[in-house]
Amino acid sequence: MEVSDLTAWVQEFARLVALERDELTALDSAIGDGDHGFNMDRGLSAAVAALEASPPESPSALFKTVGMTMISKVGGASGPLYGTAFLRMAASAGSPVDAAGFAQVLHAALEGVVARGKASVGDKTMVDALTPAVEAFDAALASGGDPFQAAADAAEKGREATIPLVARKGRASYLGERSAGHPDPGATSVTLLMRAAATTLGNAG
Amino acid sequence: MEVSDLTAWVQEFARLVALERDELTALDSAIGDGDHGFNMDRGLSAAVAALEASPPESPSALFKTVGMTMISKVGGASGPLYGTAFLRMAASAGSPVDAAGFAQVLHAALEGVVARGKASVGDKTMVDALTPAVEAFDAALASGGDPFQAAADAAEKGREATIPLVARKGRASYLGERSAGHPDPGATSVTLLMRAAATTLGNAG
Amino acid sequence: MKKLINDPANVIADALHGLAAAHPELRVDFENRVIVRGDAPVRGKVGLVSGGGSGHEPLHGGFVGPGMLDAACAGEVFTSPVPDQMVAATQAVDGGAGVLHIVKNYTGDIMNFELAAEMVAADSGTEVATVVIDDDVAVQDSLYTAGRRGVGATVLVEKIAGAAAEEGRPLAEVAEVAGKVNAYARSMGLALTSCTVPAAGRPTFDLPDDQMEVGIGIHGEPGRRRVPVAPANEIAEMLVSPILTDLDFTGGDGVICFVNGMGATPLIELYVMFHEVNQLLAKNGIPVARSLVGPYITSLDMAGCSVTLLKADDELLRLWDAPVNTPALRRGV
Amino acid sequence: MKKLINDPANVIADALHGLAAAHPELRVDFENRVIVRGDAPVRGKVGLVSGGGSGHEPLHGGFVGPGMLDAACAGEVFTSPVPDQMVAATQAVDGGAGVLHIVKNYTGDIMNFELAAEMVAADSGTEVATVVIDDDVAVQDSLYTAGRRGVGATVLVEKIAGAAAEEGRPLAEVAEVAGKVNAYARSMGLALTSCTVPAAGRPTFDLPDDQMEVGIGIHGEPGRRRVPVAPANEIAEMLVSPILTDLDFTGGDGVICFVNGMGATPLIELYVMFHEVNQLLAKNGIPVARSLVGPYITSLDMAGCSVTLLKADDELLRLWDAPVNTPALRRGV
Ligand SMILES: Nc1ncnc2c1ncn2[C@@H]1O[C@H](COP(=O)(O)OP(=O)(O)O)[C@@H](O)[C@H]1O
Ligand SMILES: Nc1ncnc2c1ncn2[C@@H]1O[C@H](COP(=O)(O)OP(=O)(O)O)[C@@H](O)[C@H]1O
Ligand SMILES: [Mg+2]
Ligand SMILES: [Mg+2]
Ligand SMILES: [Mg+2]
Ligand SMILES: [Mg+2]
Repeated sequence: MEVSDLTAWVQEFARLVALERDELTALDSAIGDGDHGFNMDRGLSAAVAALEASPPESPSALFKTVGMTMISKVGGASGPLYGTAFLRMAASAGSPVDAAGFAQVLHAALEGVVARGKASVGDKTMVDALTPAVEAFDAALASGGDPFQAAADAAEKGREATIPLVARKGRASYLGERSAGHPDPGATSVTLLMRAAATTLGNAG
Repeated sequence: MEVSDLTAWVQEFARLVALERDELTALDSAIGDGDHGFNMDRGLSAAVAALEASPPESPSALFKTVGMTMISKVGGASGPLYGTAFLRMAASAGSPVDAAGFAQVLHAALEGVVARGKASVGDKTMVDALTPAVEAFDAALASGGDPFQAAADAAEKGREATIPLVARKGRASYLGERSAGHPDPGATSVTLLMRAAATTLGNAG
Repeated sequence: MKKLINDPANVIADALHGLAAAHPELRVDFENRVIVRGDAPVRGKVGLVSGGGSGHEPLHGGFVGPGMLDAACAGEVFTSPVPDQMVAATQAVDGGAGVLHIVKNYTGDIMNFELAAEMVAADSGTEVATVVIDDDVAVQDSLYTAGRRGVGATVLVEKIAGAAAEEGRPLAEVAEVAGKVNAYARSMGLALTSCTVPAAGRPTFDLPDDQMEVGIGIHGEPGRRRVPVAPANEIAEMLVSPILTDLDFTGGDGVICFVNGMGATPLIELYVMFHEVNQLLAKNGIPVARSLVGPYITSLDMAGCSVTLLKADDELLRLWDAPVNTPALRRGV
Repeated sequence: MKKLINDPANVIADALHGLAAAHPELRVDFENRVIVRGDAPVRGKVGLVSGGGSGHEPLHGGFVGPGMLDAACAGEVFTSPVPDQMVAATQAVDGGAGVLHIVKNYTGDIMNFELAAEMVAADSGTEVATVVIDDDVAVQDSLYTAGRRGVGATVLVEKIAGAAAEEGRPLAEVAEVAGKVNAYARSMGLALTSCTVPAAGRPTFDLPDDQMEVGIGIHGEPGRRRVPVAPANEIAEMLVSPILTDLDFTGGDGVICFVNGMGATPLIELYVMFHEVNQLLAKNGIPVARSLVGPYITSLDMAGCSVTLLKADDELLRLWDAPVNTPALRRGV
């Protein structure tokens, strides 16, 4: 994957988030504070604009721009989490990135989110979608399937698995039992990230 | 009329006001501040209680108790207006009060309201009901009808005549043209005063 | 009706107990519903008494203290207090230099304060002067009507006359300063929602979700006209331009600009409004010398705001800046 | 949505302009959305920086000034500010004695302040200490969760730590005082209505006319449970008793009792609530040493209130009483 492919990925992620902005916000209204859609949209619009303003030379530069932009434009929980994820991706990305390299990049993203947010699987956070996605990517890579599609499907399954959970991290945790019965907004935005990868990188991968 | 007849009048007035409390308040909500019913009810309940606590010896003492109670319990515009009216009635009442004496008492009440509030007929205030009531009482007295019933009917007509008026006094005046189309709350409470007189004094008169 | 109250009949009494507990530096006469400065009467100082219907908090009780009011009378919600209260307040703050009654121009307030002054004159002989506040440009002024309402300027009068009294000036001068503030102040208000009087239990007027009332007072009266909801910059225009039409605000030492919240409007919106008002004034060549932004004269739980402009001179600015120490306004002490 | 705003996207910017115009004694860095004390940095004084999502006005910007915060960062509505803002604020107030970050315990706020501290450390080497506020007893505390929210205690921490910093005490001590306030403060909140985030344009949650939410935070999150509306005395019980269960408030030098309005609740209701809270505390043998009643940490246009109790000692009371001169809290100056 060249920098242009990865740029398309980020653009597609931004497009999906803009499309689902109100839905993400509605999910966050139910168990959080109703801003996740706005937050992600604000950050990703800025990231896409930054990439256009000075197109990055390498995958690493690309991820760095996205990460820095998320950190300095989003705020809230998702800014530092997505920001740290992209910065870690920047640190681990070679040039170009092959499928195995992409697996590494995904691992770095997950480690960044966990290092920053200290959530475990089952806490009802974006980790619940990202963890199975990373694992499915690895598995498909080993077994020869389309790892991007596998990761997207796994993220979606992980997201669905957050529905019955009582949140232990993030704002939803304040609701206690009342947080059960709703999908986690951050896990939902992660599924968009992985779906964007499947459509933009899955064939190019 | 003995003091007991006049006490019955005040009691009946208080009863009618309590009955129409929410209606008076609704009228005041439309073109004022929505408290006329509460104000009148608060004052008249207190007046009735005061009359029970120490029954007055004379019509003059009776009216004085009612006037003082209205002044010290009601506030707003209606407190001083009704209060002054009753105090003037106290000053002009003989003992007992005959029909001619009652005409004098009514004149005194009207003069008190006008002295205190400086409103003229047509300003859309209680004066618009009280003035025709006083005049009708005089006329019926001269021509031999039931002056109490005549006064009550005239007050009601006066009240109805306030509907199309644009208010020039009291809170309704702040509304300008928007005050037209609603009856005046104070004129409405005056009709209750005169209706109470018709039922309690009209036969005894 | 959703309110943090017990029995609607006891709201004033309960709130007075809360005020008394929160402000031990004040004295509260619960029977008369009068809030008095702790050290009243102040010997040789003109006493300032105001009051009116409740529901406008912090006005008036929150403005009792050194540099502002000596006493405030709390009436029923939106109903003028009774003369007994005003008499009690006047006697409590009479330090021998006379007492100024600050009265908002409502028929009820006027008549009750008038009766109180008559009673005081007959009783103790305390010298009483009265200033009537009538700054609301939403109401057409005329000799043949009740005239204009007293609204936002009341806060400015209480502050500035309070400072004049604190300087030891005689009653006539304090009354004159108060009158000057009223003469040079103009206000206009707007409601986004109606308020709900506790005893009534339902909104005073029905206002659809896409409409607002322009030219409201502070008692939940409907305004002069109903218009579609509009952005803050247009609202600022609707409030400021009738004020500027009514009085020439140019050529003084700037204005004191007071953007007031009606009770349910959060501060963040008042700052947005203040920004818009400020820009409009700049466009009209009117410098803002001082400002006050917040809910100071409210209408229960009404959402909305009012704008008051006071054309200031050196004297008014000096008195405005003077120390004041009350629950709702405090500086320099 | 009925609000005194222009474009929802510009609410924060517009309000900051209004704040700046109303308070020329403050400096506003519009680009970074940082409100700074006019004379910052104060040489030799520990700088106090706080911040968080907007919508809680006057918190935090209204508490910038001598005796309280040196700078406040304003995030988007209900969204933590970004590290760049915190870095700019920290640098603007660094008077050589280090800077204390006062952070409410929300995942976003924690992480953004953490990133900012890392950036400051890498950059300028300014010494930064952090105190995390987590006083909300509506949330069960646990090692395995995000823990409790920071709510009303934030105001008390900013006031008291601000006074400690003003005394010239070193960073570690100021941080310790801040931590002590947090350790001895507990809060509980209640909503009568939802708030409406401007960008969302509709209420965050639907609350029927006869229901209220108990155990809410300050971000329009639903509370812990929904119960029928109740009179003020029962509401006081619902708020005070979980606080008293959580910490023993007897035996100190009394409490600082803070009854806070959520934004759309008028002062008169807060005084009614304060009266009820006071009576409950008296019944429980807990003397109220100081009090604060008003809308100080709000949730946009939410109607409701919160109660915060701080178990005080001589030191905390002395610092509470110390002079402060900010837009929203002022005394002794
Ligand atoms: N500690 C954490 N670790 C991982 N993800 C988290 C954590 N806390 C919150 N999140 C994620 O962040 C999402 C909320 O993001 P957002 O609404 O933008 O921020 P905020 O909660 O500050 O309003 C949650 O749905 C959850 O997926
Ligand atoms: N100047 C006046 N002269 C005579 N009656 C008046 C005057 N001003 C007001 N009123 C009467 O008072 C009534 C309102 O009384 P009320 O609602 O109790 O007092 P307020 O207007 O202070 O709320 C009006 O309907 C009107 O009839
Ligand atoms: Mg959120
Ligand atoms: Mg009325
Ligand atoms: Mg009234
Ligand atoms: Mg948020």
